[in-house]
Amino acid sequence: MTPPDALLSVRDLRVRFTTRHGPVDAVRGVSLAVEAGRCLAVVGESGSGKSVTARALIGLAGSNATVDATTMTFEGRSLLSLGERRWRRLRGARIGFVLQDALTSLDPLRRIEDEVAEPLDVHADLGRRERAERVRSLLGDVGIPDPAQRARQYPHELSGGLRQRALIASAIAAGPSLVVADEPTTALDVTIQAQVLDLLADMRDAGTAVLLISHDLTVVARMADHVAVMYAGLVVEEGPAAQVLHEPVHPYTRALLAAAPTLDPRGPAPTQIARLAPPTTGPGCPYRSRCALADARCHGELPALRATGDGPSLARCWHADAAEPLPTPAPRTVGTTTSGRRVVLEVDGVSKRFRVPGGGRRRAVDGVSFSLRAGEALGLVGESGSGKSTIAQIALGMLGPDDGRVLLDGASWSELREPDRRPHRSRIQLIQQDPLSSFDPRFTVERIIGEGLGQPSRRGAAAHRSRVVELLHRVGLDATILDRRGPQLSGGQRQRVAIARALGPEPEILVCDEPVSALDVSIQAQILDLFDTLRRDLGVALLFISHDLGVINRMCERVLVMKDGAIVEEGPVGDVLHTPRHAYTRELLAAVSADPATGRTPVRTGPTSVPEGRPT
Amino acid sequence: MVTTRWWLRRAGLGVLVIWGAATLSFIGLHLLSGDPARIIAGGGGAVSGSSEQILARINEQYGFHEPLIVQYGRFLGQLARGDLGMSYQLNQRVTTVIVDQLGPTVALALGAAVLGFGLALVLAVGTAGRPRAESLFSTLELLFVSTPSFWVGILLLTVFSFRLGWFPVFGNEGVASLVLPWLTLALPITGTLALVMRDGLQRALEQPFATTVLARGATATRLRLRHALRHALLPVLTLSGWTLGTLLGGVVVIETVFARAGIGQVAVTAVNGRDLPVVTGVVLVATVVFVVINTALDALTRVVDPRLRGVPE
Amino acid sequence: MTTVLHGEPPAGLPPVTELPAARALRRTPWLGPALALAFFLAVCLLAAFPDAFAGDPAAIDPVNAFRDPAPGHLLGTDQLGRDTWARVVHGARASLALGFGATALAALVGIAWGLAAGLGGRLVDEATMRVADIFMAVPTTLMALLVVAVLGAGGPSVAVAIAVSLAPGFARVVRVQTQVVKHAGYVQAATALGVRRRGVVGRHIVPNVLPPMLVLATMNVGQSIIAGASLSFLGLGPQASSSEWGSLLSDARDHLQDAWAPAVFPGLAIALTVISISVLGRELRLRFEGRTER
Amino acid sequence: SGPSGGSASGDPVSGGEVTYLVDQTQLTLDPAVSPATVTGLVTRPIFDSLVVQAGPTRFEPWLASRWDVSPDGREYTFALRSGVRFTDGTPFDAAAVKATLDHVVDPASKSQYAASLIAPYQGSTVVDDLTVKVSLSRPFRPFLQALSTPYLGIQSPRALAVPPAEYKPVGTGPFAFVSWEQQKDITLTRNPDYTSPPANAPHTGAAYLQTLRFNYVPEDATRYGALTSGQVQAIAAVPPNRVGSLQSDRRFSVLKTELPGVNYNLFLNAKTGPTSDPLVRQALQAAIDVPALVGSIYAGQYAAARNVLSPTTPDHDQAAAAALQAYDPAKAGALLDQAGWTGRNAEGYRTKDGQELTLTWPYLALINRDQRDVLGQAIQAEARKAGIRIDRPNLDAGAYSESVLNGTYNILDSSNARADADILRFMFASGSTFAKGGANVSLSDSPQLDGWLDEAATTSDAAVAARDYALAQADVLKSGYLLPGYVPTSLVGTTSALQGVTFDPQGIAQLYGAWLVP
Ligand SMILES: Nc1ncnc2c1ncn2[C@@H]1O[C@H](COP(=O)(O)OP(=O)(O)OP(=O)(O)O)[C@@H](O)[C@H]1O
Ligand SMILES: Nc1ncnc2c1ncn2[C@@H]1O[C@H](COP(=O)(O)OP(=O)(O)OP(=O)(O)O)[C@@H](O)[C@H]1O
Ligand SMILES: [Mg+2]
Ligand SMILES: [Mg+2]
Repeated sequence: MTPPDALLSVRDLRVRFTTRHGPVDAVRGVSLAVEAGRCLAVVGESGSGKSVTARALIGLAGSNATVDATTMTFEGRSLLSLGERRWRRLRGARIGFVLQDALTSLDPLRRIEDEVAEPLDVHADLGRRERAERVRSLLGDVGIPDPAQRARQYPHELSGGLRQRALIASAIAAGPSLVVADEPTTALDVTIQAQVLDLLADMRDAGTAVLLISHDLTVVARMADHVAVMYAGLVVEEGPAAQVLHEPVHPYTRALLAAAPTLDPRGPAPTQIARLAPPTTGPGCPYRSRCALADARCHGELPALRATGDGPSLARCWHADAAEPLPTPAPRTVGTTTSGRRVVLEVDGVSKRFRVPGGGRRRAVDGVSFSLRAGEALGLVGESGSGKSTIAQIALGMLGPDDGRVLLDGASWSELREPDRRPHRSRIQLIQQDPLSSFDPRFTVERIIGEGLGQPSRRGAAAHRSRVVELLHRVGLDATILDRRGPQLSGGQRQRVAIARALGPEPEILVCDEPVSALDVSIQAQILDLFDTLRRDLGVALLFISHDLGVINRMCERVLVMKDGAIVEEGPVGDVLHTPRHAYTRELLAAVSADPATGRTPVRTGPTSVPEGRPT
Repeated sequence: MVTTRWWLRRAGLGVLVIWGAATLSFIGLHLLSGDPARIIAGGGGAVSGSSEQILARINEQYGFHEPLIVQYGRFLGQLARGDLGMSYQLNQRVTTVIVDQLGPTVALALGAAVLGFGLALVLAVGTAGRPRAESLFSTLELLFVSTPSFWVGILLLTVFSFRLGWFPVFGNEGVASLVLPWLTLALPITGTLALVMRDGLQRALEQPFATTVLARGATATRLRLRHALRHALLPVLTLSGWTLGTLLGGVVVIETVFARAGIGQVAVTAVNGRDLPVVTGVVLVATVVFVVINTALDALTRVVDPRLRGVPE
Repeated sequence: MTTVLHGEPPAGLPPVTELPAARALRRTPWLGPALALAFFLAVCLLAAFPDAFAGDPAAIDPVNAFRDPAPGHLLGTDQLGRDTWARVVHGARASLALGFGATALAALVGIAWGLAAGLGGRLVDEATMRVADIFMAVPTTLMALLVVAVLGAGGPSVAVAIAVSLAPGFARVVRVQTQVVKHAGYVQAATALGVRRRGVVGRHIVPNVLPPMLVLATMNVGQSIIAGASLSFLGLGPQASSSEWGSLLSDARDHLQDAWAPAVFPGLAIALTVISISVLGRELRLRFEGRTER
Repeated sequence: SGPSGGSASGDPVSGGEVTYLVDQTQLTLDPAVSPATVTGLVTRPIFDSLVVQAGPTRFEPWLASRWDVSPDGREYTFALRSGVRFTDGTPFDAAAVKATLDHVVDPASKSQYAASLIAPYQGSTVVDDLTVKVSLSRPFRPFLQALSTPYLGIQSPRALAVPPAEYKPVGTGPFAFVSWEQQKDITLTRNPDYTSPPANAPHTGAAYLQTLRFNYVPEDATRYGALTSGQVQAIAAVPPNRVGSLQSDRRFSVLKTELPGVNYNLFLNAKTGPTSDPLVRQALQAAIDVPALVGSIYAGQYAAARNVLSPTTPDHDQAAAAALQAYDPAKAGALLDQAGWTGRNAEGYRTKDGQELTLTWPYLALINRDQRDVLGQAIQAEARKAGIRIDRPNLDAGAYSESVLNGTYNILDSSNARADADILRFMFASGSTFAKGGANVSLSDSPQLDGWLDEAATTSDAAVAARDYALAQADVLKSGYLLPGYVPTSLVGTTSALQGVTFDPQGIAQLYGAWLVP
């Protein structure tokens, strides 16, 4: 299975960290091979060992790491027992590395040119002018406009996409034969994501080997020739991209693919990753506690990575052959039945300007009007900084608009003084973009949720508490977490506590600001289900803010598209996503559609991919 | 970049602060008990009194009989012309007194600052990220920070000057007379700065960009010196106000311990002898130095940290 | 086959040979703070009940002047035959009172000052912070000289002097912290839930501003003790007969040639007390940061 | 005069530089203005006086070759030495004498001490170039002694004409002023053309030393360390504890002389507070074993004072000590009981009507020296045994002078050097209060005492003066106006190479005859 001409080949890689709390086996036996001009993608949920694997490949697993492998060769030479000096000769020169944290991987105190040229400074001895020229051409190569000027700037003066590209430019500066890119597109806008991926694809096509790490299946679908799926430090499935993404064998891969929201008009598939147990340790399959197919054998013995029935894929599952076909999505249940209901929130010609550093003001929201009806889910999309959160704040009455006004149930709202607004606050609630920061770090879950229920009277303490517990049940949590504080909760739990708090006052309107952006697809799916239930059963109106078109498609009936503080398009979700009228909407959609030129089939799994044949 | 606008704003604030400090010391010192004329006449602590005739003359000469507000106005007027008035005791203009004593003090403070900073740099860069060295040296630094410098000075003086005779016991002549004072004044600064710098280095070394730098094939030394050090210098620059305060304050104590002439001695003598114009003068000089150096260091911070340049204030 | 690829420390300086004590401290991270706590509590105990542990610090006995440490006079005697142990023990109260008093005063004033700046309008903020600038611009020792000049020398005015120069530091930190907390998500959340402003300030802002102040305060106590000792040394401290550690050192320095004990032990007392407080402060900070970062 | 230091001998050699560390500093170098003892030391080599004090009551010619006193004792006519020039080139003449004396009494010069030395001065008349006549408002016996001090050294009229801020001392003495850095050092250089030594001088002509440098180093340990480490040749105020080891070291010697004048005493406020009761004052005398304390603190180097005046003062009366309450704790207790301080509070201090027996003794760090603070602590501890609390608030100069002015103290300490018993008038005459420019801090107000002191000052009969002073000395001790402390003693440490240093009757070191063994 390792091609003889592989540029990089690793067998049975193991990484163990020595920590205060004992050893951590982050990678427990990973075999990989990458050929020149090809792209291997490693996918898997957070913590599965992807980054550690990548760092081990350049000898930077960490000072507390012990790395071993049966073989580990690069360009025909063994990497095992390489001295520090020889490692340095490889790093940057033969292997380019793009670190996971794109926004913080450039030294913020140095100019872009110095950062990009550092591999050259270390490995080649170039003259000043030659170096400057090289930097400029590298920046040009990665598609940074106006490279001469950008080279003189500092990282913080560049947008995320530009920074990511500069990082890639630095990784390829010395002409490496292998580029390892760890999550190169997380935290980027969809439009920018596409640009970065195109760049990597170009490099691959030019003959560089690419090892791509991602948890985003869309990204993988666009780029990879070969895919390895990791779970709990193990590769659980591996094979050609088309095969793994279209005919997944391992239950984990299948659950992963099924959970992702899509732009498919048929709507989402039923949630599959229902049980969210952590990877299991000890002997046996690490996925057993989450797996519907788990039996005694799965508990007793770790399955080996072996070929599955027909295809060239390998999977680590006892039930690989017994796999049923993927369930087909159920029809959309989201109707347009709310059009006749009363308007609960009316935003009328609202504008807001902010003072910007260095003097002057900047328009964050510009003449925005819309209305929200009871029981309706209204989507609000737009790139970062387009003013979505600002609108949420204005709707809540946390921020006064400069022009225009907001009406709540037809009565004035934005014009009231805070004490007059306070009695009505319970009717409109907010789920903030970042739930953790919205919890007082000293407060327990009970106090966090309880704050919205008013001060408990001495006799009502028990009732107060049972109300909190009831709310927790509502969002799928139980009383065991009552005494925890925000930082002690997992991401999904935090989000659900934030929702429970917002539900406490029994609001008519919920403003949800990116409620799922920070979550794994699996948890995402659960939370979206909860919102649906709320809306359907309680008639709560939702203003749903997201930059993820898949999520909007899954949740909403109507959608507003924002750009630079103004609404550029508005209409039913199906119409806007499938027959966009405004150029910006089309751009948004184009960014998430697959690249037809590569001929690879866009899969239905990507959260933001568009079904085949859509005009772009 | 550091704009003209920024400089203008800082200059304005600086003037405000200096005026504030001047007013503060004027008010403070006029709240004092005791008749200034008697203090002037008594030469700061004679047990014999002074005749009415002399007192009247002094009152006349210094304008003590005028209302406070008039005195304040005259004080500000003089100040604007760079005149700090006559010392009550030294029979000299305050500006002369201060200018005369500035040299030794500047030599002391500057040398100690350089030494303190240099030592801290060596300690921090040499030991950051090396747990053994770190535990050893941070204990040492803690000791530096926690030991009163006058005591260190006395011990050093006893051992190296009295016992071993390596350095002069007192006086301002030559570099030899500065070695022990420099060391004494530098140690607490070294301690604090090394602790802060090491912390900054460590934080920087834990940042993703540090891994990126290594992934480019750079050596650990290059990472430390070319990248992490700048990050470690930022908190040090932020601490500049503290360092400066420690220096200027330390000067007072060190000059006493080592029997050196200088502004610190002038200040102590003036306070003890209630020489108000001199006290005010020293406070103002310290304030001006503080404002100027702090502004310069703030500007430097903006140069080192480009992220701050867009931010006002 | 097993190859350790990256088990050794990064290249650079050779590893420093470690003292056994340092190794013990590194291997058992609780040991340092535990020792510090024990020492600090012991000092507090001595300060609280000096008479239970030592005799009269003022009792003179010229015949037994300049004795080296020996049973009977554990830490030796000074020029007047006063027992150094008794003086150090009785001085603990004055020194600790100075350190804690000055810090408490500074914290109290600084916190109120910073909260006012952080919660008040732009104008209040500007005004109060410019005043803080003025106070910060005058170096601590000079400010202390000034305050002592106004209030006269002596224990309380030294404490006030130190407090005056520390307070603006507190005010600044509190102000920044208040502004951070004021814009924190949970303050918004509470407002959105309809909590009154008084409730928001009382339940969210103040409680979240104060804990870092505790850490800052701990670190300031040690420095206040040192500053107090320095001012005593300069002759601005409490009465000469008080046995505040700084004045003990000041007394002893002229007789280093006659007896080392009176000049060494008060200095050690200061250094060890300040170290123990710093170690405790650092521990507190680690715990505090650990909790919010986790 | 004191002994000459060192054991090495041989003929004096010219040249060399001597650094002399002093423990005090002065605010001006004008001896007519600055009262400090150190000013006397530093300006003595610069200025010659009209007369020199050659014995307790004997005066010999210096700049004045002869003098006559009018029968009523109010007119002094001095014939001046000819051919003398100030170091700035100005000739020395009658006008210079007149200028100097007028300068001293001119209120503009703000002289306190020097002016008080010649309080009855009325004016001078230039009779001719080399003859000057000085008129006094009343007979004034200590006049010649006053003229012999450096504080009345004759100054160049040209130097006196400049504004005070630019003042530089210019005299006719063996050394000329070079530079002064305030609070730091003073440098003098030899006057090569010196021709006017006093009649009792050990040699004539120029001084031997080329350069004299006085450095101000207030820390005892530092001065001592500087001497023993060889950095300097002489130090003032050797710490008494160290005298023994210096003397036993052949490389160094110690010159010692007891200073004339008022001892270091604790003056008790007889006007206000508990000390207004003579019984309390006497109790204090009896309660404190001063000789034991002084002996221990000063390692036997300073004598314990048993009188108001030091033994080297002319007209000092040995017998007066009998008027002092001897150390007797039981007696002290009895006196306090008698005064009504019979109660005791929790801390063991005596009380009367619920009032604690607390005496306030202000402390001014600025003027502390000779370990007076330590002696103070010892006295506090002793007083405590007798049930008396002594409170020593640490004051700054302003608060201190206010306290002195308002009489809000019970004890004040000071010493006052002067080689004439007339100093008693300055300290105890009822008219010589602080407010009036005097130093009567006991606030004694006794016509009888005033009478003795006035008569002694004006009489020309030495025997009458001696009797009056003896009565006064006994009276102030008996009345408990003071608790005598120690006899101020000058302990000068030198390297053995420094020879020929002597003391004048006032205890001021003389450097004219000093020389360095090569
Ligand atoms: N230096 C280290 N010391 C101890 N444990 C570590 C270290 N680095 C990583 N780990 C652990 O190794 C495991 C794998 O981490 P890794 O960073 O490879 O995950 P990942 O798959 O990249 O996840 P993500 O998608 O969140 O980036 C995690 O449990 C992590 O906590
Ligand atoms: N308090 C504020 N002061 C100054 N500028 C602000 C403030 N709040 C928002 N802005 C600016 O207003 C613009 C819109 O911000 P907003 O947070 O509404 O964007 P967003 O669409 O929510 O973006 P994201 O998707 O990144 O959350 C941005 O340029 C932002 O920098
Ligand atoms: Mg990762
Ligand atoms: Mg937002």
